[in-house]
Amino acid sequence: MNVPSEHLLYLAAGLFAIGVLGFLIRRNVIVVLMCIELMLNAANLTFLAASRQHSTAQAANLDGPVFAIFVILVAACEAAVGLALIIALFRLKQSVEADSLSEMKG
Amino acid sequence: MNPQDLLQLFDDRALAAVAPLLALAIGIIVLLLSGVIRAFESLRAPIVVATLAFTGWLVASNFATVPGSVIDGTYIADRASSAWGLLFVVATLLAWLFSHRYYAESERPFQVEHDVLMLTTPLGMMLMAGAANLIVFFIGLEVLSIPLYALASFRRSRARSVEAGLKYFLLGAFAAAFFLYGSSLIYAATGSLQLAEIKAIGLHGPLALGGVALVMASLFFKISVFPFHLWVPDVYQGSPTPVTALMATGTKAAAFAFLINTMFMLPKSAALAVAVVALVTMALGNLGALAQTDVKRMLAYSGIAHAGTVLLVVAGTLAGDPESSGALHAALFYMGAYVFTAAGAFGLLALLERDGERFTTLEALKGLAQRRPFVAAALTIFMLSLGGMPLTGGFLGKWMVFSSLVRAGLIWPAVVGALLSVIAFGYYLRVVIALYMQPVSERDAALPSGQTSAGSAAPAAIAAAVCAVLVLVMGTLPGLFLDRLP
Amino acid sequence: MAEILFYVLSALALLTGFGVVLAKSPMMSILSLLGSFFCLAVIYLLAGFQFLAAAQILVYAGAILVLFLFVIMLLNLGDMGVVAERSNSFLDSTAARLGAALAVGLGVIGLVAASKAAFQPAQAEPGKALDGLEAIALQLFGRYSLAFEAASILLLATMVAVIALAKRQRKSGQNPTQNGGRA
Amino acid sequence: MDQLTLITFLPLVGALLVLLTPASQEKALRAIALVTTLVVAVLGVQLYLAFDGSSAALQFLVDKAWFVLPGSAIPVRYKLGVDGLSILMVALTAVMMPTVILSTWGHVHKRVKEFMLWMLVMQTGMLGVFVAHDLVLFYFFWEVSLIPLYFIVGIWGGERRLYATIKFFLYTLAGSLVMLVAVIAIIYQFRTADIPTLCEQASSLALSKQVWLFAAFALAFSIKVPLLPFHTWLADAHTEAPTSGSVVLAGVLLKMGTYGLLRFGIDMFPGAALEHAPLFMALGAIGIVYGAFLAMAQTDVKRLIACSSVSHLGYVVLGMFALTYAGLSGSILQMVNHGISTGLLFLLIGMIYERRHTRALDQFGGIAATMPIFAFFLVFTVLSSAALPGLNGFVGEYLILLGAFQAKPLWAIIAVLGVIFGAVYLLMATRRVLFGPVTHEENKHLEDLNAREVVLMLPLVILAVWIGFQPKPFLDRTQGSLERLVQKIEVARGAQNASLEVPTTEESVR
Repeated sequence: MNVPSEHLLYLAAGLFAIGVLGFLIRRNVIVVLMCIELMLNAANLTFLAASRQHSTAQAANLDGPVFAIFVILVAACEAAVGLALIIALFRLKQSVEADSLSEMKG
Repeated sequence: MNPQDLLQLFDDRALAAVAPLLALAIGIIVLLLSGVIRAFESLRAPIVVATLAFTGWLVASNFATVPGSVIDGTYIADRASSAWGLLFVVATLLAWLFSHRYYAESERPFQVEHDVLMLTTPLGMMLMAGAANLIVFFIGLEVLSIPLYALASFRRSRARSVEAGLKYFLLGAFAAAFFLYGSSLIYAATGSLQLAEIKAIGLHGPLALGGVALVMASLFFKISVFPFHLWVPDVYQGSPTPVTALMATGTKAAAFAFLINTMFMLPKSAALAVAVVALVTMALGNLGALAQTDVKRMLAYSGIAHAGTVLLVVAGTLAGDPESSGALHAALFYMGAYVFTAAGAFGLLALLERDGERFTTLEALKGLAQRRPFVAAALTIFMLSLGGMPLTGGFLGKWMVFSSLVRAGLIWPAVVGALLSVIAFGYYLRVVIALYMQPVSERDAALPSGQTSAGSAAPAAIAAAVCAVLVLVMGTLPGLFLDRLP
Repeated sequence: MAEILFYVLSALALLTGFGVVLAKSPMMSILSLLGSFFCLAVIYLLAGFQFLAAAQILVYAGAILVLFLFVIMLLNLGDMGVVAERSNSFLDSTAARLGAALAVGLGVIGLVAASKAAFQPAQAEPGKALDGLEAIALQLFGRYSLAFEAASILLLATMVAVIALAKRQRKSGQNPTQNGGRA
Repeated sequence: MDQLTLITFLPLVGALLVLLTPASQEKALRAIALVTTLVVAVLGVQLYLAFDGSSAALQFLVDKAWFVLPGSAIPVRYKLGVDGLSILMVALTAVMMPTVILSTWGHVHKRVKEFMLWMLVMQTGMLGVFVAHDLVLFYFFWEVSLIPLYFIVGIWGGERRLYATIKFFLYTLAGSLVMLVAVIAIIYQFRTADIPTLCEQASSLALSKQVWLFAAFALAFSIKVPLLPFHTWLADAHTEAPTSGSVVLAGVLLKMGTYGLLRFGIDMFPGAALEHAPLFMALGAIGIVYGAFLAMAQTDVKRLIACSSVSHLGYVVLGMFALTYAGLSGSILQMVNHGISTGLLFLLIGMIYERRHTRALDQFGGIAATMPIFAFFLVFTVLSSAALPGLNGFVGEYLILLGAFQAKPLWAIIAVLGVIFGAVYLLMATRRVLFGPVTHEENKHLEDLNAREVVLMLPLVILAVWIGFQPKPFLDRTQGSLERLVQKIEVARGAQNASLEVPTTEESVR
């Protein structure tokens, strides 16, 4: 593939922006969590694009892909904890709307 | 690299450097196993204490021998990171002691899980403080954060606690995503994740600076700096108080440790901007605290203000503080004093907290000096130290922060910061007034004094007393600590 | 050919990304997310990252998203989630608008930044996998061995955390509603 | 143990004893406090007698390592000493405290233990401020001495005590924290925290820099004094404080402000002080007149004295910033005088308050008939306060006016007006309290002063007469240091004149 690396970065920036947007405007906690996953993927894509950019025919720069692997791992952990929290809240409230986070007022 | 070379990464120095982490990991696993077997239940506390003590000893010996940069330069065990490590161990130990007998009977079945999670957090903090590579830092951040998300919502039967955990989680994950995207941009610009290499290459151009901005934003979130401080009051108030103590002290210290290590990423011209952000944070924290009637929430706002104060050292360094390690010294000493002060204050609140939130309101503290003079005296010491009175550790912390600014020539931020800490006394003194100068409110007068159960909370009480004494020692004989700064 | 495929997939990934945010039902969101991840996996492959593409499919799509799906099913959100989308907000309406602005702003910054970066064309051989398994393994067990080991603790902690959060409580005789503090 | 450490920290030892005594043993607690302060008083007098006034050097010097600031390795030392600027303050603090403690028999009946504790801690704080000769150590004592008064006003004060105590604390703290920045700046500038060294070197700073540092220091001290326009906290604090709190506040705590102006305003930054002397003289003179007018308008006797305090401290500042030998020595003496006479006034008001439970002027009248001893002491004190020749107030005010006249005649003339006003309002108030017909039934059966009350006032009364008749021994104690100070001011004046003649020098200094 001969696509210039910056096009990959464009795509990643777009995905990241979509994730941020979703995080800020959606109320459903599960969807908010998905938006965070979207943001993580944007970061992964950037890591890979940059790795491709900084690799030469002789030596691959593998810091980026390794980071991406760790990100996938962390994403799994965060998803598990997040969903467990949602279940705990659901048991208490029978609702998963972010607006139900309203017992405390700033 | 060849497979044969791998082993060379793990020489004696590397083992010494990661020994504290290993000790913690082993402690965690042993603790988990002890939870499986009923008969070993009584071993829980000794295991936790022994693990932390052993870890502390290993960190202290690293402080003396300094293994240095290890494992292909991804982790550094120097005097600075060891000093931070000691702070983390102490913070965790204090939080754990305060959690003793804190939870209700219904929450006890998960006590082992609670202790395992608590024991995991210093591992994350040490990775953060010693990280010389963005991946190592990120893993450390998550090793710290994920247990904290669970701990924050540990009182599952309380909506407030679960909400605090969820809120912390959502914003924490959001911040983590910012960090990741930011470091990916830095990587795209420099081709490296090693801090030393990034420093050598230098960060130029919009891509790199955008990445730095995102990374800093996520760090600012962790240390609760404007404009990423909004989560703090709710989360601190909703979490179980010992966990709040850990978040306020350990997490913040770890994030500051990394921030000090990554200050070089910020351009010199950002000094004034950082100073303004820090001052705005102080103002918002102090003004927010002024309006609170719940002491726990008030301390949360005060924590924001303190984060702003420490951030001033970053501004000082960027503006050209001639002392190369001025920021590190100031942040270390400040956070050291803050660990004992804030942990002690939260610990006392945990001690007083029996029937719901009754004892965390100012109203409930009225006249406490008559009923429990020692608790009142200790709380007064903590309040004065938080305010930065001389004779307490808080004062020298403040001194070092302001001196960094003054040396760098940032006089007006120092003056504004000093005046903002006058506001802070407005609410710290309110606590003292409630303790000493107001009669017991009638609602509370009828209730039993609570002295009866003090015996069972002895570890927490002793920990608080030790904190109070240490705060005073840090203020009167600071040489004991200052001479040992890295 | 590969280039055209990349642009098509990019467009699809962005579209499905918007789908995640805009879908009314969480179920639709998750399907969109799945689509987005799939597109990304193919892009990884095209860019020369075979291992990562596999991981993306196996771990992300296969494990994480299934977990999401499972929770949605468990909590029976398929229907509950379909709430009228008001001028909904995470914080409050002003903050949401600010947030949206911030998001768009960030995106623009990212785009501008990316376009200004003077990238040379990629020097790696096209077609050849950049992330050979052996090379990745050497990184994981070499330079990043500490992070790798720490990750195992992270997984352990996650397990403990999830158990502490989600496991049903044993009824412990005493009435659990009383006594928040010390007993 | 050396003398100064002993005298400074003995009260703290007493405080520890108080802490260990059970709260129910009120008699023992009072006894401990009284004995401690008496011993300190004896030590203070001894120190005063042993002090050599003709020398400008620091005497009874204690200099030990304390800690080192990291990075720049600036040593912070435990350095105590007294010189002519501080010896009278130290002696005054030591001598006044037994009186204060003895006066609490009458009005402190609740939480005696805590009260004695804070009183003793406060004495250590105050003595520390006067003897510390390391800037960091000074700052420690300076801020810590706030806390005891905060508790004393807050716990044992009147109706609006919480408002008054917070106001007092925050006002003073605001000044202190601005000063903290200046303290840090000067310490890192000269890489030492030693006050004598700093005093020597700071005058070499460029005037523009000196002025800023001076302003920061002066702000803190002016708030403490309090100089116009920072005086509002004082009236509230005085009014709400218990009698003994007021006495200490007027007698010693406010002197910390004037002492600070002297040591860190003039001694450290003579150039800047010279530059701003007209401003301070003006503020002092206006304070004299304004305080007098305020006092005239008061109906609460305690508030009246608080306002008179503002007026009297105006003299101190006026004399000090005349920057002449007469003015300086007068202002130091006036600090002592103000402590004695205002302290006595507060004590007397406290005594009458204990009997009548009111401080409103119109509640009194004709008391001289029922309480002759009280009347005698009140008249004596008022005359001392109004600077009757032969009593202490006269010497101080005379020297101050003399000094001020040498420097800026205009402000001296205004201050003379203040002297007249001062006499007017003090005598008017006295007349309303003591003489005329007895209009209130309660005033007919007042008990006169008892032996304790007379005894506790005697030392101050004797001092007042002594200073009035023979001020020389007191003034001699300050001679050496003041001569050094005046010489320093002259050098600065010379430099200022030179730079006025050759305007380019300042440019080249930068």
